Amino acid sequence: MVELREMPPLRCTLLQAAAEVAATLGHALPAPLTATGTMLWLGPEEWLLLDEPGVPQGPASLVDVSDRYRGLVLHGAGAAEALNEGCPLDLADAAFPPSSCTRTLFGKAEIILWRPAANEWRILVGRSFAPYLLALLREVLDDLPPG
Amino acid sequence: MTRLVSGGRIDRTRPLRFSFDGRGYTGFAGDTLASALLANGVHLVGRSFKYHRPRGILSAGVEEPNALVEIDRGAGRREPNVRATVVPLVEGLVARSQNRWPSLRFDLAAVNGLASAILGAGFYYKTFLGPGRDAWHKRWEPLIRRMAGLGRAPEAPDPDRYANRYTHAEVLVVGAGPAGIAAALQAAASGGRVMLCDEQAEMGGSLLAEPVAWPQLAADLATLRANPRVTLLPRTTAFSYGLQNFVALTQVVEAAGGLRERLWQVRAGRVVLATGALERPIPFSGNDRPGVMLADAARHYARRWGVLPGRNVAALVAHDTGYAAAFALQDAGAAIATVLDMRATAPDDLLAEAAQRGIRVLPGHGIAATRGRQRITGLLAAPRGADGAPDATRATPIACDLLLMAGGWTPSVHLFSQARGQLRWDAGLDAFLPDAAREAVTCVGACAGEGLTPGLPVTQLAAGSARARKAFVDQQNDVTTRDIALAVQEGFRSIEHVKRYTTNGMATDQGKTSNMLGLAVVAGELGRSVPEVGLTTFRAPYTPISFGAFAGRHRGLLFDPIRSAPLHEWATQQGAVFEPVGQWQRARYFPQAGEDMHAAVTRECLAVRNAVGIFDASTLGKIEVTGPDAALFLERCYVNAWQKLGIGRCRYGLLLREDGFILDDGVVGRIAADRFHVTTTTGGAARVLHMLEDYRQTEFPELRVWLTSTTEHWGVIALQGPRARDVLAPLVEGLDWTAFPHMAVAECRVAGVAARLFRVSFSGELGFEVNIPASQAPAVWQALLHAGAAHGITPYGTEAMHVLRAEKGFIIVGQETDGTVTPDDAGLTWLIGKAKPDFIGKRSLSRPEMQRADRRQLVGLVPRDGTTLPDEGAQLIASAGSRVAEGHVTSAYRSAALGHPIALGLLASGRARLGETVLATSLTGPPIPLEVVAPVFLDPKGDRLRG
Amino acid sequence: MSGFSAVRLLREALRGQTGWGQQWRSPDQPQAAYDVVIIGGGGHGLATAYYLAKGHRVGRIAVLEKGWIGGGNTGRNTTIIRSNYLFPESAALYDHAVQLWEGLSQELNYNVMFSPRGVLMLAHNVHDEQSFRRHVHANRLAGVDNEWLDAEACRAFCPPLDIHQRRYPVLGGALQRRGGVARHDAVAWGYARAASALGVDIIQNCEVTGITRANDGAVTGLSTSKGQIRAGKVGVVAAGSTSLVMAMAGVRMPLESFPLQALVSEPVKPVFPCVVMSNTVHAYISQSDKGELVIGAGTDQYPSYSQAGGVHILSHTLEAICELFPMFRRMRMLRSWGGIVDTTSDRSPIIGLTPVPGLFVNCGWGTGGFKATPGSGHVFAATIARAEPHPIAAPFSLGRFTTGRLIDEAAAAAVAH
Amino acid sequence: MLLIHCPWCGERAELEFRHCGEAHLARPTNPATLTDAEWAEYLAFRDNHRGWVRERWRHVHGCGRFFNALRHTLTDRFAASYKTGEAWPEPPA
Repeated sequence: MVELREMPPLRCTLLQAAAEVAATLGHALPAPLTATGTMLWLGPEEWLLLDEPGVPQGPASLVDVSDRYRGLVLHGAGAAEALNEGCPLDLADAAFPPSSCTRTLFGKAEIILWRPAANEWRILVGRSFAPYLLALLREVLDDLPPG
Repeated sequence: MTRLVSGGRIDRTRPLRFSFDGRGYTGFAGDTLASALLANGVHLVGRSFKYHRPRGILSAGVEEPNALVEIDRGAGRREPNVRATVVPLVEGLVARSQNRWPSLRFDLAAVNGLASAILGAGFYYKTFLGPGRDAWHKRWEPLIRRMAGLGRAPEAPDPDRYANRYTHAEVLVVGAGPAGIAAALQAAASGGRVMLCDEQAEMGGSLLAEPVAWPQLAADLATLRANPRVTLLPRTTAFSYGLQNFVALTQVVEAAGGLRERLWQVRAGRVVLATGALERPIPFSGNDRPGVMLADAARHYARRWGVLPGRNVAALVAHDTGYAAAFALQDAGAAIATVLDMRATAPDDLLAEAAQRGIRVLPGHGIAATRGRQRITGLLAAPRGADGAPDATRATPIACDLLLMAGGWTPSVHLFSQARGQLRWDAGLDAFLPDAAREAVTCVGACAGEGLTPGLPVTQLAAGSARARKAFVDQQNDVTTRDIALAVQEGFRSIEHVKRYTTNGMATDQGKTSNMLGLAVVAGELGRSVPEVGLTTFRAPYTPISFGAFAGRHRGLLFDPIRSAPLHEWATQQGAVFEPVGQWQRARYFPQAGEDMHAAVTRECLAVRNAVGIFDASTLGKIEVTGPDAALFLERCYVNAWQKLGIGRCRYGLLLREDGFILDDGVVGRIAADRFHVTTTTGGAARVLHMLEDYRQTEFPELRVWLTSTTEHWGVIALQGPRARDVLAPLVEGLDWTAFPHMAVAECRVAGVAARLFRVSFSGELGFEVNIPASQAPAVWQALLHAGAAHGITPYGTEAMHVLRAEKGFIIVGQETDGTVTPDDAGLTWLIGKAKPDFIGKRSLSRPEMQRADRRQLVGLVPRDGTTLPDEGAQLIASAGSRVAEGHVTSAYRSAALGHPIALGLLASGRARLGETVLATSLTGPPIPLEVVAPVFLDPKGDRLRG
Repeated sequence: MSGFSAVRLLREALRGQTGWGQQWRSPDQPQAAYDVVIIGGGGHGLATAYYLAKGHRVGRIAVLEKGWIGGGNTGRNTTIIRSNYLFPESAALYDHAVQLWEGLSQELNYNVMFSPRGVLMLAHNVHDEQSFRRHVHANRLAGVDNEWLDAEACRAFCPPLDIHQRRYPVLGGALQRRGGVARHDAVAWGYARAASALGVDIIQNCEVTGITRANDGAVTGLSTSKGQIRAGKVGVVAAGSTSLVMAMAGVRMPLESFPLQALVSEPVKPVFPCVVMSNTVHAYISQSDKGELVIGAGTDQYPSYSQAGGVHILSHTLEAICELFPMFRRMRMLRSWGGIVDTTSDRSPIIGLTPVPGLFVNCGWGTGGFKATPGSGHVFAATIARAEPHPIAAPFSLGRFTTGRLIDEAAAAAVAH
Repeated sequence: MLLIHCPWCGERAELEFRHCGEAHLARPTNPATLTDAEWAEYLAFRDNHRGWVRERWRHVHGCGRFFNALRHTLTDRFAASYKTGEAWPEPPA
């Protein structure tokens, strides 16, 4: 079975800077297309920080975007099948191993998909798209074959 | 009854009741509707498209052109044109025949058959030319439309759900016949993800008619089912093969909860096509009567479903497999009247077995005619003359109730061709086979010609048939060999022309039973070889696919995301009326008891003008522009100058396209030396961010600047009106009001929440916009409502906002502008930073067209009679009789503040025509005289802003 | 040409249909020289040749088609005809075409099945309503029929329409009653037959490979897959391939060629009486005389000559159709295909002279070319014959992209066609 | 549905991308010096070539980066994706 729940409100900052400047914030930089516990790689020179950003040594952009996203969590073995209802990515372990993270699509909403653990999938979606995403995911989960 | 006492893969312990045209019948689990109908002796199942000739069951699969029925599973679940040969029988199935009136047995339109000499190919191009120019539309088209079409379109909305699944597999195998199953087993052994799909309810393909192979089939399927890396998909059709192995499948699910179908969109590392081959019918006079069936189909009915489609069987054979079918039916208890082998000589072993079985074989024979109206009763066999035509003078009658046609085999290269694979003509097998592939695909089994043996070449199958009467090539569209010959005679030489002129191969089976025959007749008429004539293009889908499968879950409220602003719930509780703006829902007005929109908007506008209004502006696009070169970057993009804008100050920004026309606008506030808070229109948010990001990354990579969308982060509460500050001030901490003029921005706290407070006005009144994190917006909104109660605070919607801004002559991008309006047209040249060398669109502003004196300029318009409201979109003309538009009305409202209607518009040389009268066209009455005035109707000097 | 009529049809039926000759002459080899050569055997090209031969004394005319006539966009569109465009220049051009459509079957003695059943454009939000009402006002002024219907009137005109869709309800619509559909193949064959009868040579399977010019730059002829042909004037009517042909004369064009997909359903009894188009919900639909629902939408997002299509484009289209007409969810798609549409930045065509003397071009019709076929051919023939733009064609000059005098139909309605 | 190689994220479905026109149409550094005809060349005139073309894409629902690609407009085959500013590779034979 797959369980869907909402995450508590996020505290996050969008960081854009050259990698060497980003490294001066005291966080271990995640490799491309991955995330550490507190830092999500979104693109070259672009990260989402999930806690206090600190002060960069060099030109950088730090913007508080805490209320931009709402977070959802999908938990369980069938989560990848449910996600593949609306997301075109290959979510098999080989292609999207745990700690993977990327922007992609679910249906008509852009999302950030983050897989902190094998059976835990976190989705960050624009606040105003959350009702659509929740309703779509619920219908998908209702139709997933049992077991 | 023609059900055999034993045999077949049906479950005789589970009888299933069903009805056809209101009559009850019984079949078994494992039957298709077709096999169950045959088991009950029903052959007449439909009527053909044009001549309404009686039609029976020709095949046992997806290529069926005739047995198309309406299936009714209750309200909203009725569908037309379903092939009875692929519908699994279920308890209580309701099926009806189509395209007949008053009944299937007695169809009046069958009279068309008598006029078949007139109603040949393309007749409708040559007539219906009068009387009068609209004769076709008024008189003839309604008749033709009523005669055309097969089934009835569904009438009630479809309650079922349709799902989608993107998936990846190392190997996708299409077709679960012997070759497909072998390929799947081999692929599974290599450990990757394997998918095996088949359009039938059961996997096995040709094996399903070989009882001796059933145990191994069951074992192989069990092996595959046990492997977690293998996905088996029965009742699943691979219908589209796109670039880079992107293959679309439709799976019929029909789960209890209402999930009907699932669309699989598969990206496969490698594709294995095991799509088999289709048996060719044979063209001869009367080859379309119910009871004329493809030989292998009859073999399947006997072996797979335990049904004998006829007791007294004749066979017309051009390929050895015809004998196997005859022998199988004999083994099942049928009498084999005669085997007519069109070939001059038949293979000795088959002749020997036929003789041993007591079956008469007549080599070198064809069929001159068949008998029987709604079921075949007999035929006239005749030796084939030199030209291949049966010699009717030497015909001998043969009685039969089932006639098998074994015209040889056409490999299914449909999907291979969709994927731009090249085909080659294999003269030996007389078939087009897959050749060079464009994708990572291999073809195995019959679709690659493996296991096929040659029969009579298709050109000889059709030889001599071009002059035969009622020799059908496309049984569903009633296309005869004569029609195809006529097309060639009239100059339609390309096979694509022949197809379109005759409609051969354009029926619901898309030529699966008619393309090769049509091609052969054309080749004969042109004296060219089959490969020289060539095939028509194979196009998706392989078989018809439901609209619902494509639409998936994007329906109803999930058709498109509904984006609601932070104050949506509150507005809903207040009974707000909403309007869609792009994907957003925005409160348009807040009607109180008995108010219509006009009354509510009037009240809301007066509240803003006289007291204070509160408005949810959160849907505006917001971009944080940061970095040392932020100001320089904005200068290169927007028309305005930015470098000298003070920190804590705002400016109204205007952004053009490179062609010089207005793209978007919005207030820009400087938060810090290296940080700007840029707002855009609601509709323009994504478009502006994308365009600015393009210039940042590709045109100005040397600038140290970054862009971040904050649209969803900030809730925006606008407070507009003379008492706005009285409401706001008590809730604000950390702001020096003495240094907070109009067009300023400051970081402070409002109602205890960290905020960016803008002093801006889109209404012309003293105005503020409180930007707080979206999650805090409801709380701050309540605090402001509470604080404003004593001041008459009133919520207002987008309609009032439109009126208020129009009273001030402020433009709305998308309403005053339409992609053809320059800054000067809109009276906004004053925004342009004069000293700047360049900005997006600047060069275009000096093009000749932009310099013309008669360009359409923004003006105000007031009805001369002070009461008549012009229509938005009305054209502006100089005089009542003029047909020349000189502009149009962009906005028009009743202004509570001014006591008369006001409008904005674009008028040729408008600014030079103040005081003139122009006329606005009306759809309901005479044109409306309007006075041309300056576009600012209220407080031109802006005193109210400094209140 | 042997006339078509009901009487002739009866007479031929009695003689076993042996009396019908070729509908158009299709000589295998072109002559060495022609006075005018039209490149492109689609509806526009064949119409141009017909009107040249019928209305102007220009001498010998040939149409060169690289494949089979009517095989390009003419055979791949959704056959919609309307003239309710916004700007007066467009309304004049497209309504000139509609007027010609109204008598075309009689003019060509070939039933092109012109069916003015009404084209209804749906409004789903305030912006749509403003935009379409502006069209109604502008059209009325320009003498083109167009009327605004409220939601109930839209449903009455098109009963299958669900005006109460939950996501984008219908607020109303703009109806042009003189708009409708026609049978695309018949247009190509009708013009070919009539042009051939007036002496025009129609050469199929003849691809142009080069444009030869005199040292003063003027066109002198063409090299083709069937040899050299001398020509005084050349008209390029090659739709999606226009850029490729014009490049042979060193002329760069303001065009991009995009795949445009369309599809048909299985045939059903009459259920859909008119043509319905929706920009916001983004699809358009009518029912052919054979009973198939004919459905189309926008273009792919990238230029391509592959005439291919994608399932995601079909999904986008069919989810919109199912939203507008929920009962069609169980209808089945029978066939889908793609054309190559040459699109300009202002979504308006280019008809007129080019920098190369003797070389004329008629292109840029994007997703809306079929509706203009007779008008396009008529004004382009006059333009070639007189070597100066016909008054209706004049605003649609190649030069407009330099002066900036664009006719931006797309911006006005934010619509793909 | 194309499979497009993003120089940063690898192969992704076309749904995540947005086509952004022909590549190497660098915006003139000083537009004021251009004639109307030259400016129109930049604004509206295109090669629209049938064969290998250099075009711009953006991985809009991905890493957000603009990049260039070499694609054949008859077969829709991609030969290469390369970052903005990098030299463009020669098309295959």
